[in-house]
Amino acid sequence: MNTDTLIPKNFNKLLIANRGEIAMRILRACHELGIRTVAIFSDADRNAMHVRQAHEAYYIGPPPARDSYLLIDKIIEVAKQSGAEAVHPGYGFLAERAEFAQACLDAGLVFVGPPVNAIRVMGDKQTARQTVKAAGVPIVPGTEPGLDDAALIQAAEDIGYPLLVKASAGGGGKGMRPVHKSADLADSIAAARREAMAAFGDDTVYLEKMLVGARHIEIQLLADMDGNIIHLGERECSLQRRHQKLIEESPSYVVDEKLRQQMGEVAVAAARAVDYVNAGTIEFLVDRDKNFYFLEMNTRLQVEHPVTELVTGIDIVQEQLRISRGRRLRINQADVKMSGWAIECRINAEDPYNNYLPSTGQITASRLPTGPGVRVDTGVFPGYEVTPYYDSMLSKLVCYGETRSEAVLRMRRALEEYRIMGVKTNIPFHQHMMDSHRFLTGQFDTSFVEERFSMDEREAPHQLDAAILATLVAHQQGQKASQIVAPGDRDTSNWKWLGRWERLQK
Amino acid sequence: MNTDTLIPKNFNKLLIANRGEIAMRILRACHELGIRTVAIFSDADRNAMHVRQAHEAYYIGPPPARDSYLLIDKIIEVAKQSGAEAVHPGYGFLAERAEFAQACLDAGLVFVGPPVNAIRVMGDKQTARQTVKAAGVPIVPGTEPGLDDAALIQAAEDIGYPLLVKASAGGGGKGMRPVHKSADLADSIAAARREAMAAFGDDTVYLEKMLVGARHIEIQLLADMDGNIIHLGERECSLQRRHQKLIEESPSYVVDEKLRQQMGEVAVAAARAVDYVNAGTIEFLVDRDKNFYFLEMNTRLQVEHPVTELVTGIDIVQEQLRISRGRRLRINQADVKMSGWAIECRINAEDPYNNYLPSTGQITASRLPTGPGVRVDTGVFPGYEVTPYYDSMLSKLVCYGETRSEAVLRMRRALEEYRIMGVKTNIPFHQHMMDSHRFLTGQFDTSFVEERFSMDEREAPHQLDAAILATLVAHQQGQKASQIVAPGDRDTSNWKWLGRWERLQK
Amino acid sequence: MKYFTTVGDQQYTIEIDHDNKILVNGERYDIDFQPSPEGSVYSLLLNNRSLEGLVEEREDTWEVLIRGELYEVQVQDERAFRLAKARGTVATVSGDVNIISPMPGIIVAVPVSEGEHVSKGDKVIILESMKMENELRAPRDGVVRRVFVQAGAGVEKNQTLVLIGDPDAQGEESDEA
Amino acid sequence: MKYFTTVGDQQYTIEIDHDNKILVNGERYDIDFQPSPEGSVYSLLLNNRSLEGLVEEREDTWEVLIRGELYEVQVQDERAFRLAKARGTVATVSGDVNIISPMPGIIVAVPVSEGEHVSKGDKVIILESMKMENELRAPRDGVVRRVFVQAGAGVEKNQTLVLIGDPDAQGEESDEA
Repeated sequence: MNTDTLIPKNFNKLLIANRGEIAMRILRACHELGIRTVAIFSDADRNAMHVRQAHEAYYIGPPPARDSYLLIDKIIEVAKQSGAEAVHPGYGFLAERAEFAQACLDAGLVFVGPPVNAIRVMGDKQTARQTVKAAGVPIVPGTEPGLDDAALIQAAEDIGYPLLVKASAGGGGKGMRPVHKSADLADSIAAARREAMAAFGDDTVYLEKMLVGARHIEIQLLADMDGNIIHLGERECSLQRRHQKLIEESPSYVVDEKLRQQMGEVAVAAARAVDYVNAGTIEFLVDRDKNFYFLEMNTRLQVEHPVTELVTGIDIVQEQLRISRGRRLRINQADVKMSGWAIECRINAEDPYNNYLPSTGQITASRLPTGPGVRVDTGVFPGYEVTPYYDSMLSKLVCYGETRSEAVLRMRRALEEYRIMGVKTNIPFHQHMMDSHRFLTGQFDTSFVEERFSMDEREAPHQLDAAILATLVAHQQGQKASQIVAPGDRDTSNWKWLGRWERLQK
Repeated sequence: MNTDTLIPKNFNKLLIANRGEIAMRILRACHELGIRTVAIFSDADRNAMHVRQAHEAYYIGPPPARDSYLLIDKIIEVAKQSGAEAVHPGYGFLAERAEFAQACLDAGLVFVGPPVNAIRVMGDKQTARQTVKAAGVPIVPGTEPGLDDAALIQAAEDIGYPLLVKASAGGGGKGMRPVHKSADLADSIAAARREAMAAFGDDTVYLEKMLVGARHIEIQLLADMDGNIIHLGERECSLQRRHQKLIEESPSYVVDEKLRQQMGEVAVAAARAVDYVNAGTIEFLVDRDKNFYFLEMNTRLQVEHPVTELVTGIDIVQEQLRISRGRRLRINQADVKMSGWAIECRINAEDPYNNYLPSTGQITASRLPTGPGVRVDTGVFPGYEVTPYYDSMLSKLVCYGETRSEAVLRMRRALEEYRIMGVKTNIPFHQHMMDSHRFLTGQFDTSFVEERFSMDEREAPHQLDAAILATLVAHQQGQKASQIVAPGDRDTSNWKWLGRWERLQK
Repeated sequence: MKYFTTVGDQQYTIEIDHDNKILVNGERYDIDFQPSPEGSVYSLLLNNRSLEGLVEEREDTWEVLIRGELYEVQVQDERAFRLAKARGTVATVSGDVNIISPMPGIIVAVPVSEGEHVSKGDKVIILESMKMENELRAPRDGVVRRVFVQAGAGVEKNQTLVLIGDPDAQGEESDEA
Repeated sequence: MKYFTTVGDQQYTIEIDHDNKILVNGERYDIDFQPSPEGSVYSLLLNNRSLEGLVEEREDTWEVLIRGELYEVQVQDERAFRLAKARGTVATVSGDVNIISPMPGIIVAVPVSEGEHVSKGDKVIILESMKMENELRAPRDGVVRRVFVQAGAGVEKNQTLVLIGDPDAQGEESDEA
């Protein structure tokens, strides 16, 4: 096996090479396993939750990621300085950079992730396609590697429209452009190259047929160093906007036990083709006839891993840490049981009523929903500043139910309870989706959000109530203000400090 | 069947005859099922979370429960005024008062609970013992009903010491006194009678043998109106102080599949003996040889129901509502699967370092732990006033793990994350317990907390850190104060409002 | 006191006369209004119906968050309402519109040029921020009067990027609209 | 500035000289100390070790909550420390002790009477509150000098219930101890 780049070691201190909710997620798993944590932070994150809750924290640079969270040498230096024995990259940033995994190994640090070679092969989308195709995995029709613009435009005629321009180094929808007619192709290739260069420093792109009406369904894998690979069933992530996932669920409405088994076996074969170790995900497109095609492999933890955790009861991040410590998987495929249903809504700082424009500013209030069947993963708190430097996801709201409809009803309840103020959020988008007949009946594909879902139809139901509340507050503040003229009236300055005022009312 | 006192009806509006975390728990279940909620509140609770989140709220009287939450006529009147069609009593207050269930029925309201007769029979602990004994259920040796002090003192000689004086109408440890030698018996009977009279308006007491080294293990039941009764496995609640449960878990360390089945069958038989309907719990004592004895039946939702929800995936409160709507149970005994392990810590406002004295005051900060496998049920928020009128439980912190040790490790993590300030809490007690070797190895019984667990051994590990933090804050506030003399320096008043200050630093 | 309160296209007349009563468009309600000790949370019992909302003032607008939805509310007392009416500034929708940057970022492209006619929904600016290209679109039909930025420029939050004028108005007089 | 800081039976000397350095019992540490926008939360990096605590001042004591544990901390600057030392009020443990009510409630029983000797841990008051009977116990050996309440009385929070004096001191002079 080509896993000689992994050093199993029973590490007790780990550096988290990330920020935000995923840094908190990793930190919690570490603390639960008795592993001490080392956080890193940019100037924008001195007050971040992961910095305050880690055992140690080191400053690494200015807010832009290229000056801090993407600095491989600096992060390795901090790891050595702090005495960390392992590094968890989270997702995004350096998670799928083979050179970072290599740098960890060179420094004698355990990289909590797959072997360097697996990252490298799967990181280049075109090489990945060739590799899994050779292992018998069905792939979406598309171009061969290394074509220039002219050759791509030529090849597009054979593939046919609609098609996708995709960055070879891409991921998370960056450097990806749908093209519906040949007239738009050249512009889209240019845009994709520009975005790919900015995001990944590599502007190689390729074309892939766009499967109309297809659903995005992925298989979660766990693989240990002894070559045991199991899958934890599927997640459906079809609800996307501009290739950014918004809502994920497990299981999928359209996957039955037989299809799950087939997709699981193919996913395991794809992973085996690169001698995969640790947690990873094979993304598939599933067409209306339930044919499925390999899309790409994510050689890291996924944002949406919690839905799988809720239906299988398995803690994927703890499993990652165990695997990297050299332990064999404790369970085999037959032990994996899915029960109930879990849905995740990504709560983003963006305005669903205004073309989903990102929203920045200080969070003035944040109260998380809680109670039965609700999980929130977040790094946000009252006073947190949403900056333009990092992505707009504030939290992941995950709900569990015995059935899909119970999970949906619980999600509605949790969305109503969730309060974030100071920036606009996409909570109304999720509320509208949870009310949507097509969502409830599972009738959607990857184009649903962009093409057949509109917030214009939504009637925000509390206009009168909002008017009354605002008027009462304005009235009360006006009354307060008019009292300020009275000298020595100390209470006016305590307007927001209700304790005293309230007592006067009683 | 004697369930003619239950009216099945597909109600759509429900009055919650309770407050605090359990009112929130019921409210959430209702909202998830599309049932509108009516809250009631005393003067102490105008700002309570259940009042603010319910669809409607009605004032019912002054803070003492006897003037508000125990006023049967007033509550029925509010139910009728609001158009509520059903009433959920929660636990405590009126939950086990047969006359309240009867009053609901008389007013044409669905009582979300068992038939009046079942409450009445099980509510009198002595009648309950006779009834289940007749159904073949083993009971703890004790006195017959209706003895006076002299007869009780006489009977004690036969039973032997140690023994318990228990209020016939009791529950939750109220009106209960352990007696270790005959010299203390008369005083203990007097104290138990006094407490029972104050709490239940009935000073009947009886004696029961105290089983040394026994564990408190209870079986959760669900029963529908068609006579289907299933059990959801056991909960172990041995960790108690003065008969108040502090930590509960499911499954129990000492119950194997065979014992679970036996206890489950006996529990179902006990429930059947009173034609039980809805959720209920049979409490048992289990001795060192795994003999089990009926202790009492709680004819209501239990505080500790969440641990069962986490290991079975079943939402017990939603099941209660479905049953009361006349639905058949959706599952049978074979469908009930327990998987993983759940532990609940009751977070109380009390000082574990000072004889667990209750602590009152305003909550100045409350941040709940979150992330994977953590559930918090609470009605507390920053600004909440802990009053002496109601019990001292602030919240229930419940953690799930694939194994018991994973649940314990997660609980440690969650307890560290939990921040409540303004009152003292028993979080250090729970932390100390989670570190205790005997707890970790399951070596405990109902006397463990009181007799073999001491907080004196605990070394609070952060004294130096606390000293440094306090000194830095004091220093900074002193510096600020000395700057106030500078006229026109507006920022000093914004000391706590970091936003601006922080920006200056950048 | 009498207030004229606007939410979206709805306007309400709200009179607050006594402590425990209000009139909404003439209809009387019992109220029990309580700020909560939790920051900007307010609780209102309106004929026993329980409403909870977060209310914050932001640039002369009241933002109200109720059950996940954010409402922007204008509250004017009688005097302010009459003054505004006299000035004709109640609910303006015509005139010039500035396209402003909703966040700091870098201008990727400006697909329009000065003098060009645009329709509602046309792309006017492509702004890179939060690792995404974001499209700013024309809020209504009009003519591009000014373009203040060019591709590659860094911009601050709330910076004016493009001015779109009324297609019928004359160029330089649009300030008075 | 130099501070004398006491937590339980530990005393520390803490010197804050520069913005980014402190001396604790003579040992030097790099610090990065930040109040958080979240209420009374403070974050400290102490030679890169991350400490988070809630710090609140309550009746001349600093309450510090760290990882679930609440610490009561006394902070005195040099002047206050010397004054206190001169007055002899640093860390007193002898003298009279008042048993005060930790919460409002009703006195169920007073198992002691004036003049009676009590040992540390003896029940002194039984107070009903929060639906439970709570036992207040003697914090040390002594003599009951005064009983201010009787069974059945309602009491407020912080009300003095019983005065326990030094067993060796003379009765009426104990006020000076």
